[in-house]
Amino acid sequence: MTALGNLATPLVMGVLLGGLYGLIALGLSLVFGVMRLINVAHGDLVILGTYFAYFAFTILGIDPILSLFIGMPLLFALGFAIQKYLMSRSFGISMEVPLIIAFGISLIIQNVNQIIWTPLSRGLTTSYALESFVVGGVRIPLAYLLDFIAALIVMLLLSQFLRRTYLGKAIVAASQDTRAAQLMGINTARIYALTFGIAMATAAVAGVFLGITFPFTPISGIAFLIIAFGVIIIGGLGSMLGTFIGGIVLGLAQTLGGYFLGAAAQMLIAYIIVLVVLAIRPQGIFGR
Amino acid sequence: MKVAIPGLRGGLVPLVIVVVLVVLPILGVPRAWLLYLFLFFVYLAMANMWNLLAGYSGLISLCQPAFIGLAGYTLVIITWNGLPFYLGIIAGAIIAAAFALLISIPVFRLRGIYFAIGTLVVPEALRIVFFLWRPVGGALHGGGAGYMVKGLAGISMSGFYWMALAIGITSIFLMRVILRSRLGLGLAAIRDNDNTAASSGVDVFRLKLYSFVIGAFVTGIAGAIFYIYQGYIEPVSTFTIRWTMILILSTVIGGIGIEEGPIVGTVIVVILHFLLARYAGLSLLIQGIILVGIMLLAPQGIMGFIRKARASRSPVTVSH
Amino acid sequence: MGKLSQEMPQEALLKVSNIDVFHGSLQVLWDVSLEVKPGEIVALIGSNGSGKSTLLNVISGLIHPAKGSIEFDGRHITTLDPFQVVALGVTQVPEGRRLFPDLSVLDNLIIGSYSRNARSKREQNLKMVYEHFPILKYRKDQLAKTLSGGEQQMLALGRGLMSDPRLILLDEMSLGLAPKVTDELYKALSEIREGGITILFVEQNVRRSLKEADRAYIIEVGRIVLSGNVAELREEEGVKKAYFGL
Amino acid sequence: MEAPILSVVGVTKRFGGLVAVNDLSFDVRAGDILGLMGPNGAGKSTLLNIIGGEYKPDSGIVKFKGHDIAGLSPHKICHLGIARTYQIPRPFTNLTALQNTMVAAIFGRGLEKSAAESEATKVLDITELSEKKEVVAKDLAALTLKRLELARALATKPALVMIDEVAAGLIEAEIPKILDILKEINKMGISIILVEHVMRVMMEAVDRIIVMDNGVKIAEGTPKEIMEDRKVIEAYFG
Repeated sequence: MTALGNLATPLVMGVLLGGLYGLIALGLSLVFGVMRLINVAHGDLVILGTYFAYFAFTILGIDPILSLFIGMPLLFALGFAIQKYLMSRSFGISMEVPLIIAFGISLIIQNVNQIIWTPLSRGLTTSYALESFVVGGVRIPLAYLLDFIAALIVMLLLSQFLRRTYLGKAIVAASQDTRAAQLMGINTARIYALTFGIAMATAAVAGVFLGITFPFTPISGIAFLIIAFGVIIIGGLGSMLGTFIGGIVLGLAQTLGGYFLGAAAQMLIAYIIVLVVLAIRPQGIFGR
Repeated sequence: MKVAIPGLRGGLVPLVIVVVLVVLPILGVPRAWLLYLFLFFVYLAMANMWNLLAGYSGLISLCQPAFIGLAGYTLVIITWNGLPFYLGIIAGAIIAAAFALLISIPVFRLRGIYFAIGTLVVPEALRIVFFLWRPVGGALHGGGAGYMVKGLAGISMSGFYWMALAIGITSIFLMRVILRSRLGLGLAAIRDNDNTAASSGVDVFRLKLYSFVIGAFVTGIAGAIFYIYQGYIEPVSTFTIRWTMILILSTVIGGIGIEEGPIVGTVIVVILHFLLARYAGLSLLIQGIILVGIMLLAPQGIMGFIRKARASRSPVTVSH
Repeated sequence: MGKLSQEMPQEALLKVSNIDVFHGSLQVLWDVSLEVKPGEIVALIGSNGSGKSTLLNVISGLIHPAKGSIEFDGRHITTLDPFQVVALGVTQVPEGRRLFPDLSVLDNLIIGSYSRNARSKREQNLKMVYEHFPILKYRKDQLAKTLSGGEQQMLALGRGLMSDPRLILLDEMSLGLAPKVTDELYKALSEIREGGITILFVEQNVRRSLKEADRAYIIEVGRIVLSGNVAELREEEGVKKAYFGL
Repeated sequence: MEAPILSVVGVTKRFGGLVAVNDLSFDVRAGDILGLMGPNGAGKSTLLNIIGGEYKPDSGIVKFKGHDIAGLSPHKICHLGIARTYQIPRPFTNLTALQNTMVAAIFGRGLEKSAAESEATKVLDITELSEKKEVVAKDLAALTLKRLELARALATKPALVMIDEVAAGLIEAEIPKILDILKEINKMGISIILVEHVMRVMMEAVDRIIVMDNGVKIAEGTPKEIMEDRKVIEAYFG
């Protein structure tokens, strides 16, 4: 029974962690789904959110989760500006240009963080971040549970927003057929900027919960970008449910990989799953 | 007056430039200069190959660090087995090319940006592999601690420099040959319209695979030479996206899809690298800003900008 | 009647004057002029690649002309963006329908009413669309991609009507549809005109065009080569020859 | 009777709910010039895309010189001897007319560079493009590009060429010239499938016509028979 009991821990933690991974991937998926833009700066923008919460927590003494009331609008505005002033100009030129601009933004954010915060590893060590509780013999860190709840809330809100409001429907319409959306009177340039903004607002939430769960450095963004890509590749682009499931698959791959192969190998299984999925079904398991 | 760029115009000028570059160490040029030039030629070879992939073959490959690192680790394995380092370079390039062939199975199913995502994962996976796997040596070596490259005693800075010079010049020459060959014409056709190319008999998949494998081979040589100079390899700084950034920067600043692009771009990247060496973070920050700025103001890079300016000055199209 | 209406000094609702249009460096329209008066049904006839769709796209603001002007109801719309053109009351129902395939029929219609002034009339226009095409009400919760070709075209037309347009631009409505379905759509079209909406349509079926329209323009390789009311055009030798030639 | 060079048997292709080509069958014999007509959206281009390998049919057989080619990739089909032109020209925009044609001669026909160059020059001569040899495709006029399409197709040395609307947009005086080119191509032993709206070209150039509407073959016969067929007139004029 102990073997099974031991296995229960990585299983539960993997699922909970998967929520966080889905949340991290959400903004990347949204931006790709609507603008066909691969935002390789997404991981760094998530980490920017983490550092903002770190600033609020250590300097202003605001709880990281509460700091989202400022962090989300701030990242929303940043995303809106990136799309409006940088990306939108480059869309017509070629496919590579927006991708390379995103690369540039990634470099800039990493190094601004590096200059301000130094390369040292940090964490959002609130009192609850270190707590854990026991359910059915499995010890679960509270942070992991919070991650999962936050992911559920954000995904639920976002899907309701996309389904119920004019603006949400317009975003969905633009993602399915941009030109038709324009012909229906939708200002797609504005929709794009808003979409990027919304994606960054979700990145702000992801950033905070990431910081509560893991230590981070200015270059952590790349690792989480890869995770987000993995989630999207498994879940398929533009499917909310797929993103959620993709997150859980990757979370489980990581915790089970760690359990069977040791901590250093925990991401290897996840990456191999990603490559295998790519080879078999390039559009993702849940993709259209 | 026309600025001559090495290796671009046929005839005497490039030959003279090459000869001067070859004899530089003998002339007693400061070691630091040789180091700048060493990095320039290593980066140039890699950037030329990235240009071949991204600029000419429509393959935005983000897995170049995999080829660099695999070649580096092959070098380690070879030298730890008592074989000479030059065998390590060749074996490294072959392993890199073979690996390109292997991963082409999954990633060539992906088109455009999906290809970029797929290739991005590859170096990350390799980093973990080399964190865990200790191909040679005992528990003291390998893993996160990395390996020293053996059998390098007796190679001076001049030696490193000549190796880099050789691969740098070769890569320029290779680009010239490829772009003027059947392969080059086929790639140009694919770049303009892949559907028409296919219905004209071009095997799009195969040509892209050729350039992917060639790119991996040359990048592998350059990578091995870099690790011969560094004398040491470990996974974290090897399988890193920073390599990719350097290659993209060099190519894009100079002009992607333009033969001379990487030469100009690499000069700028290396100069920035050393000018700002003391402020590591600032250097990359500035490079990031340059990258975004170039993309917005002159997406065809410096050479593209110059070409356009020239073309608009003289109404006659340049003829060969 | 066509002739009379042409001679009447009536103010044009849409006035395209001498436009030149380029795709990159390639010129696709040369000095094209065209007028549509309030309440008219006007056909634009031409072969593939003649520039019909380009002309509609220029009017919709998707492409801007290099030369010339476009006026709608006395207002210059030459440089406006598509969403601004829609807001003024000019809506295009594009070729190939271009529905939002993974949205429901109702959501497609709702997105049609996205412009601010159309939103307030949403329920009223929805009722009107359901009256024209009752099948859409029946299928309102289905995804658009599950509809048949004819139903999809009805949805495309209905979606266009939801924007509360004064002028509707129809591109190749009958493409790939059975004649019976086409009949139904054109019947709806004349009812729509009764409701006070002006119509400019592109059609490749010459006889159909000349039957349904008041006036027609014939476009060949980017130039308007012939125009007039349909009775005249039917007699015109050029059009007869063009029966197959177009 | 000689076996057909191309036979299409019961080919169907669907896009979502739309049946673009519906259970279509026909043959092309060696040396034939077959006309293909029908209103826009009748399925002609889809059919060419199926034969050329860009689409895989949902069902049916496409046999070319004894090979089953349905679903083969376009470059393989090209190597077997089918070439095509596109209705809206799709040149290699940054290459010259000569290079455009050379790509086809090198990759379609497997020639070496120098042999390809002389072959391409010959083909450009046939299509009356010799003067434009060194002009980059993006600087060529729309009608010239249509002939470049033809040159590129011919340079692959096909046994069958599918020509999509080569005469559209030509003025009356230019039509005899295009007819001459078509006859010349046919004389080289190349079979032709000709999609054309310009009736005069159809009447004078082709042996047989197939008429499609809504993805279905509605008539087949000599040009004269087709002109008198009521179903055809219906399809065009409703």
